[in-house]
Amino acid sequence: MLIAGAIISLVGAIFLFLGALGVLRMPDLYNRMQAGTKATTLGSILFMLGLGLGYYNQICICKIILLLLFVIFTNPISSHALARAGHFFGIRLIKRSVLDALHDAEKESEL
Amino acid sequence: MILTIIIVLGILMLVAAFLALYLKDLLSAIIAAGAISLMASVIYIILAAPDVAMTEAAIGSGLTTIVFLYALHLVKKEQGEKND
Amino acid sequence: MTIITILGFLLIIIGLWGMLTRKHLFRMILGFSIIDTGIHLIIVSLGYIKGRTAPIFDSDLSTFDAVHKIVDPIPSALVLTAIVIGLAVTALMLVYVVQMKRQKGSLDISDYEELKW
Amino acid sequence: MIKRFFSLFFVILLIFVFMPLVKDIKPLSELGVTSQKYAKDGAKELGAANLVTSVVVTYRGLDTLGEVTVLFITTAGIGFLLRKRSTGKNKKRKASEILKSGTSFLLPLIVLFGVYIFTHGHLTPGGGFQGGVVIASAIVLLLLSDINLHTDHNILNWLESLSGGFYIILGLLGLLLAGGFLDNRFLPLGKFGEIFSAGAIPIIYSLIGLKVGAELVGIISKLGREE
Repeated sequence: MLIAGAIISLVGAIFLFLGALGVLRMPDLYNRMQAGTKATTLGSILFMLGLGLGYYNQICICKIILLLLFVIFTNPISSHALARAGHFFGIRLIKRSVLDALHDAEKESEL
Repeated sequence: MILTIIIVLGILMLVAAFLALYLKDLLSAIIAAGAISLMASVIYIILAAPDVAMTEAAIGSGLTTIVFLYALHLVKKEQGEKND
Repeated sequence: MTIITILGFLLIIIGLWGMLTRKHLFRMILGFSIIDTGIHLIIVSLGYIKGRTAPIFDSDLSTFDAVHKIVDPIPSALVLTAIVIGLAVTALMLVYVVQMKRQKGSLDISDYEELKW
Repeated sequence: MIKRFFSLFFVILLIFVFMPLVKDIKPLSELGVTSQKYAKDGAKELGAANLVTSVVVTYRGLDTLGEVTVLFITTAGIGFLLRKRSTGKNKKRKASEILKSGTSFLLPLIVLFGVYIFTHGHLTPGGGFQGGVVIASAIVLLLLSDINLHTDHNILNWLESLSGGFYIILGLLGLLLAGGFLDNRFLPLGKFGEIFSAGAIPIIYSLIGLKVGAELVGIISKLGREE
């Protein structure tokens, strides 16, 4: 049990590291935010699951499930709000990107 | 091991303090000042004071940053479009 | 732990240096909040005893041998209230800055020369 | 330039003043006399598992009373400085649908978590101050999601004054029925480690939590509402 938990937490830690690397390496705000949200959400979910499996008892599992629910709900909402604020603040996409759905929707509603 | 963590956190805190005083962009400076409190709360956990760690994490890095940002917003609104 | 005490003193000195040399009013308040963090670190580190646990009794920590097992609870209690007061005082200073900006239209401390000598 | 040398001189002077203090600090090896008494008798006398809570609420209760007073005065000062100015309403962007529905799901959970923190202050880490801050952060989420919301300041004022008044009344009850001001032993101590134990400590800490939460919400909503 302990070894399975350790392996799962290791995979989670790798995802967290990739998220940090993505924040450093990606070209513009939205790409960075995507790397910083998706990878860290999966990474922290896996990390906490591994922790719960490693030290298995019932109270611990219940607390970890609550924590997971909270992370799953808050992380996307906060990054959504940040990205939207950045868009309305006027931060441009990088030149190579092909789709800006929010911009298109705004134009449609204006017409 | 714990000593290494403390030294790394301490160096990061000192760097963040200098950044908070000398960064050109005021928004980044405020975020750096919030990061100091966040690292201080980790140190409080190491010092076996969980109550203080909770308070510092919630107030120092949460509410203080929000109050600073609201004040910055008010000041910028006075200033109009001119930037600083 | 002595290293944390030294860290707290360094933070106080950096914050004081910032308060004395920076001209922007917001930077001075940021320096004040750095000083605040440094003071809290020093007070908590004075109560730490190596190898002991937090002062909360549960199944692992009985009341009989608590004297030899817990860290000092008084500095934690003092810092707990000091942090909340720090937030309130910071907010009050920021509101003063907003009012000063409204009165005079400047955020630079050298433009306020009524009390200059 | 002269001024900068002056500040440098001042900072170096401060370093020289504090250097012997830092050098002479030795790490503690034993608790002090007061702390030893608290550690030996605190749990038996007051029945609270968290020793920091019993120091904050009962042993040094007057400190906390003064702290709450300072908080009240700063809130009043902020309210005085940010009096309502009659300016035109400017247009604000509406919050997005995801943020609104997410807030309506998360807000009760965050408030519940805050209430849990300050009712369990005598058993686990946490207490009135932390719970009040968590509730205030929930209100920040509300302010961010529904921008046209007006926090009702009458309710906030009533909540704050009532909790402050009951705090004093509980302290006076301790003076009348038990050992001294803010003594918690006028209610039965109960079984050690359960939620209804430790006399009046949970009630007092809940009142402190409500008061701190109301004051912080007042500060933030005044700053955020200002146009």
